[in-house]
Amino acid sequence: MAGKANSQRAFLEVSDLSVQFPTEDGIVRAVDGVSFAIERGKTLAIVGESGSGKSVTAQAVMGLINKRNADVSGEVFFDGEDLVAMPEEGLRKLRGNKMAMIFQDPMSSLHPFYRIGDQLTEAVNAHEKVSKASARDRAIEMLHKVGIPAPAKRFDDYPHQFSGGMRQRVMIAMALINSPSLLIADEPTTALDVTVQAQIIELISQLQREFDTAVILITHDLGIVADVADEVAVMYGARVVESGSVDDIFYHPQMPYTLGLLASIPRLNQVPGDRLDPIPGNPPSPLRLPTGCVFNPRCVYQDRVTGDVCQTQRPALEDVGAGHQVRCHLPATERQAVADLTLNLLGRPSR
Amino acid sequence: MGKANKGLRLAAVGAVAALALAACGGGSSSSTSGGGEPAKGGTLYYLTNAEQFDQIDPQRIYTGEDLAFFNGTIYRTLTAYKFSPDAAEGTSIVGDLATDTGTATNGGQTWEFTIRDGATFQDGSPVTCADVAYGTSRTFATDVITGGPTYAISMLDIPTLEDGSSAYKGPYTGEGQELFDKAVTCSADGKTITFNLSRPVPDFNYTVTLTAFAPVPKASDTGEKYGDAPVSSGPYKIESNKNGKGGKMVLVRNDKWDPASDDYRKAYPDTWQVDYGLDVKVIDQRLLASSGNDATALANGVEPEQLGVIFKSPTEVNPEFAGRAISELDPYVRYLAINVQKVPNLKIRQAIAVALDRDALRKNAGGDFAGDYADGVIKPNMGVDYAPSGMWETLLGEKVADAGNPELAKKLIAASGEAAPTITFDYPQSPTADKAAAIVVDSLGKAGITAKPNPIEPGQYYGVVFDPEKAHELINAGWGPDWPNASTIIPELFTPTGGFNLSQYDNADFNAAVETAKIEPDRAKQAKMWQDLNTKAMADVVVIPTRFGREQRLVGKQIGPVYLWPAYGSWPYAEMYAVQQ
Amino acid sequence: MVKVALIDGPDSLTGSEVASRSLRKIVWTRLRRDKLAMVCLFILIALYLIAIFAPVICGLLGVDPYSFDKESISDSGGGPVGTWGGISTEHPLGVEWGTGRDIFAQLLYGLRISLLIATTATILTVFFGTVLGIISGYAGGKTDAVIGRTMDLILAFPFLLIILAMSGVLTQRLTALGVPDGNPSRITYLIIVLSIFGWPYLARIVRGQVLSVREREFVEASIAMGASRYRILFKEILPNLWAPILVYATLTLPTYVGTEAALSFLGVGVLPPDTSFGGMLGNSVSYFSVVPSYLFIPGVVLVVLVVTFNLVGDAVRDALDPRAGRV
Amino acid sequence: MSAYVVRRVISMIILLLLLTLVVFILFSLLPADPARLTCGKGCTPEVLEANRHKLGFDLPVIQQYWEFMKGLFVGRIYAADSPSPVVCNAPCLGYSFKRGEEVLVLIKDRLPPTIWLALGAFFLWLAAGISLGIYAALRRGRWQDKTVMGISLAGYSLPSFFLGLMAIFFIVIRLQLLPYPSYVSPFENPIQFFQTMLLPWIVLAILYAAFYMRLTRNQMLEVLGDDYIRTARAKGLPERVVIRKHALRAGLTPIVTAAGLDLAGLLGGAIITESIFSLPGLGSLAVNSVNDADLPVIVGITLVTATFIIVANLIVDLLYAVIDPRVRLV
Repeated sequence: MAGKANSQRAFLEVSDLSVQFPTEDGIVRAVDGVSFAIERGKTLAIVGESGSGKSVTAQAVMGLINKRNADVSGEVFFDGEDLVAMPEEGLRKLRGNKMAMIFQDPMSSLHPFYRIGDQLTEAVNAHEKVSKASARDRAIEMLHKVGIPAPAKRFDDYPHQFSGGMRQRVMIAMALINSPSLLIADEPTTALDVTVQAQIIELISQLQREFDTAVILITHDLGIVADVADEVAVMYGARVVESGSVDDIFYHPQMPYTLGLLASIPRLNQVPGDRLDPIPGNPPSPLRLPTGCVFNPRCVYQDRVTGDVCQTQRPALEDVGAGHQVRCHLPATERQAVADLTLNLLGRPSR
Repeated sequence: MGKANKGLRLAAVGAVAALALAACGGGSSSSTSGGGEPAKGGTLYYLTNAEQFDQIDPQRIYTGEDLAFFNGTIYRTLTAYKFSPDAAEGTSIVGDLATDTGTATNGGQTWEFTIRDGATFQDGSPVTCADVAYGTSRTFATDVITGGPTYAISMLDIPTLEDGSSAYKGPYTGEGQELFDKAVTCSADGKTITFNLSRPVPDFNYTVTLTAFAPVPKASDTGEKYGDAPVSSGPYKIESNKNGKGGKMVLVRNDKWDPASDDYRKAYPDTWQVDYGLDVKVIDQRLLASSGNDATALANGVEPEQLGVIFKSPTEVNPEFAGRAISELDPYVRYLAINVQKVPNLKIRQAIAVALDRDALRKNAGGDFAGDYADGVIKPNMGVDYAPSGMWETLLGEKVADAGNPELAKKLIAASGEAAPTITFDYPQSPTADKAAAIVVDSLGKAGITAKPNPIEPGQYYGVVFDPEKAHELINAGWGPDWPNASTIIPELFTPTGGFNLSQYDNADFNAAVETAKIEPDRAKQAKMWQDLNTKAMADVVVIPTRFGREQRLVGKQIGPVYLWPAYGSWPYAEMYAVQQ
Repeated sequence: MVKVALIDGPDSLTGSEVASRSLRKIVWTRLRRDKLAMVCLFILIALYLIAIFAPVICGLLGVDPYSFDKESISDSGGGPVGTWGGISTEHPLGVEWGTGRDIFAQLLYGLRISLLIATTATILTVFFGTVLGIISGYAGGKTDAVIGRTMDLILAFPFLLIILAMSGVLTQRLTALGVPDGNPSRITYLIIVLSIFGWPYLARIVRGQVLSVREREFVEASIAMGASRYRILFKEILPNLWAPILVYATLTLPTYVGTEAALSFLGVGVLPPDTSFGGMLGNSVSYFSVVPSYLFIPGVVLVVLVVTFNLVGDAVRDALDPRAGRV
Repeated sequence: MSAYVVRRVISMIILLLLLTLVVFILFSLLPADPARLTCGKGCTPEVLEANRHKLGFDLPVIQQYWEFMKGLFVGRIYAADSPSPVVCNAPCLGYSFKRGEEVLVLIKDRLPPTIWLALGAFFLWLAAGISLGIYAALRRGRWQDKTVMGISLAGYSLPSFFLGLMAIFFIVIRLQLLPYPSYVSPFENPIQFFQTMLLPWIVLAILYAAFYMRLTRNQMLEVLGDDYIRTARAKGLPERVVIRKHALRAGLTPIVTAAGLDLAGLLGGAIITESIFSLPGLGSLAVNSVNDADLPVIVGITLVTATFIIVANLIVDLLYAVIDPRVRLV
């Protein structure tokens, strides 16, 4: 995943990002040395289970982590500026303007006491001095773009008067109203009906094309990833354990955890009633991440590794192809063997 | 409120009127006159914890302090007590509305008073015999005029019905009016009033000092509500009255009052102001500081915590407060009534009396500030009617220490033929009374008697203990005479027709002796009879006398005269003044 | 589009951890780590022990709350002899004005009564609040409405005034019902009225919890399997309620200690010769400008009692729900 | 909405009716015979009976209740068949023979000090409670937060009467910064009024502020963790707008409920505070009436207080609907 030619750095380049929360029960390592990069107009999917640190990563990029309660280290270069080192006021000016975010639960992400119109124009006014009327026009136009019927009328409605899908459209309108160059969508469809999910994803893609936006899509739904992502980063236990292009991840997975994820996708060729193959065990607590490879307690292939390096040594991120990186102690040959075995068993996933 | 404000100070003793007679009992004489000459004018302030006067209607007033206050300011009576700190002089009477102290004929069964010229009501109309007669007649309307003394009913020559009530039902119904008109008659010129009594009352001219015999103009009588706007015959009239905390009563000069017709009242100040509902601590603090208006303020009590500040001893005032404070025997006797219906066995009653730690009770009340040990219900300052009853020396078989004698009590119980009793002690609740109850419980307990305290909200107290079904065995009480004759004590406390017979005592011999004593014209003989009856009641342990009360008072720096008026055990309101500057 | 089925559980940082340990153990671990709470818990246990063994302690010190010491008070006015309310070796905290009774002993016996009333009333409140809350939430419909209206009615009453006004008559009724005369009746009265005016608050909380728990799958599953109503109420629903109930109970106890003291202060307390904190404070009013220790000794003990209870209550709540409380 | 209000008012009236009935039944059990209390010394059985009749206590409880309710609407004449009847005009809350005054008049007289006390304390505690609560929430976990929470703990652990007595002891007796409290109307003597009210205001405000600090802080913490606050931050709103506009609006809504009900409760009289500072309010009237067994006054105060609370409930619910657009009144 190297930078593009015309610049030293990628449009957004995150390197060695760590976020730690000191709590009464100990230090929570929510993000531990995460790196990735993304260019304008492209979509990066961050995939992982709950608690794997993907949401915290996104919020850290947006500067939404309260530095009073957390230690954030590493670098986040956004259009040439380091967001980690940037003072709050600078971040604020970027947020909602050059970079925007939409959240998982549209039911609770809109302020229940304010009309949606006010919430939209507020986003405009936070960054630009515009007249009330033109802010309103822009909001209505944006509502129209995200597919809200009769936007001028609904401008004065309260959030509770909208359905979940419509609210997520409002959220998207709010995020895109200042034409950001980076959009982070944190599980934007998880809380929605299946039929609405597709519409929302389609809407995001469509607007991404229109505004040439870089999109980070955070999800645990590999199905979406296959549809819209250009690049994929798989997170587990606060770390990126594998990253690469969609093809790399879906067709040449290297890491046993990625394999497990793929294996748990229901497939068209699956015999009805067959159980999915879950990965045994539970995700690790961010309070007590396992030493060595974070996945080792659940990894069924660690007997293929000689010695106890899985338990003792943290695997380094290893390049296994152009822009394809993986953290695993399995020797390259073993990795390939394991992957082939799994994929053959499963059949190739449908895209 | 139960514990924080100690309830009405007035109610502490009970709804009893008071007057005390002669003789220098108890050896107290710290009375001093306030320094300075009287000034005409100014305002005198009367600070009180009470939220209102119990009654303002003249026929319904029956509390010593209130009688003194209203008699001194707005209600003239036929006769009145002289102003003097001297116990004898201060309880002797002079003519007020009447020209003299009245004339008795028919062996004391007919009394005649002549009304002064120039006495008027606040509207300028003259006070006539008819007004006095009308005022007196109101007492008979017992369904409207409640709470006042009922001597008119018991003394006037009007027949009683079978149920014991008077055949005259008062002026409102007019039933039996002719009977009253026969008992109280007016001369043709309206100047002379004659009372025909049902029995000889040698001291009836003392009876008419009560405002129950004050004149009321018929046209102004509003019955139940007369107290809201009573008509003044004295030097002041009520300008405004607002009851309750923060409320006040303002008395201003009655310009129709003619000083020439009234040589009894001095009427120095222009205004009297009564401030209701003040916290007792606030009253003390204000009088101690005596700044501003408080320099001419008075009140009628001091909290125990301030006693040490104001007094060196119960008979000596600290120099700082010289001329401003008094500590005197008051007219009251404190006692515990034993309900003889519920404790019929004399030995048991004796055992209770013997076991009681009167020393601790007195200490709890304030030690020697609270008064002397009592040996009966007649107090030494009653003069001729008092004689030591020997209660604690001989009446109980042997000398009983002030702290009680549990061993003797146990012997008495053993001799009673009954088991040690379980009794309940009724008392009006206050923090001090709670501690007194603890003393009662503890000291009786030492003799094996189980006592249970029964605190009653002060305002409900007499309502409960006068109800024979609700009163228990031992009842806290206090009593002061209505005028200097034990006829206002013994019959009231110990006969079924008395108004304060908490003991439910009903002894035929005793009742007969009381009736004889009541009509005995020879005062010395009568006094001996009261002394004997007092001793008899003590021998029967109808009550356990605990204390001849003493009280302490403080006034501001510029008010006088400062002495306890023996007549009512009150301030001498009618001659009080602001000190000339 | 499909979801990855293996992903489950709340999306919170500690969620998976919490799930893996028993809640009770976590709460206890958290409590033990809270030093202040442990100190308070220790103080509370000590206070309960002192209350229980008050007669023994007084006996050892040679004081008792009932006997009069006429030597220790002045015959003029009845005030205590000596400074600070007559503090001496004989009377470690001084003596009462007018009687010479020992303040220290009164304090210990007052503590006994305070704790007895507050603890019992809390237990009753929790019992009624829980039972009626569960019934109200689970039964719904008319039962719910009746209980709801009753709660409204009770909460609309000026309860202090009612307790004051009714104390005499209701105490007598209790005696008539066979509760021993005197203090047993009065204490019972206080316990009952505190519980009567206290349960609706808890019942509301419990009702709300029941409504949300009822909707959860495991209860539905039980119903589907034909479990008895009793089983559903007490085996399935009750265990989910103990956290809010425990929090409510620990915070109610100190409230009752305070309310009991206020009522005694207003004169609705135990009968003489017994006394309680509120009674002692009420007595102090007449004397505290001269003897301030009458105000401060019972006042400070009362405050310490309430503060320690509150601190323990806070700690329990924090342990149960770390988001809500202190950090 | 109007249908809702009508329904609420109806249920409110039913609740009040029920309440009066309960109050009547409760108080009919009281031991002291009110007739005897107004009868005085020299009381005879027939006078007693006449008094009982005059006061209406010879009627069965239910009928007394009926008379009372009737009096509320059409007024009432006591002792109509006696020579001096007492007229109590509608709305008649009863007549206190003990005090010789209509209960409504008594209550009206005593209301001003109670209202002053309640309002003064109300503003003090809201100002202190809410601002310190917000401050603590924003400084969560730091020493400022811990200090505020410590103050709060101390505040709600202090019994009101102890706090009040200490205030009097230190401020009035020892330091003599203020005179002994002695209530006057603010229109009569504003300086003495403030001198008198200052301590009771502060004492009451401390007790309530302690609770509001906690409530506000916890509300704010909860709201600050809500998704829409994160949304507001993600929009790039300045932090002060996030706090003032978004967090406060949502966080303070439940406080409106609590504040409304607490104020209503206080308007019924702060019994202990009024007693300690000898304020002539409803609370001290209530206590005195309890001591005097002045039933008509007790019943009157109970009803007035309960009405305050019930009406406040309604107002708070209506207010809630205004503040929170999600709440629909049905």
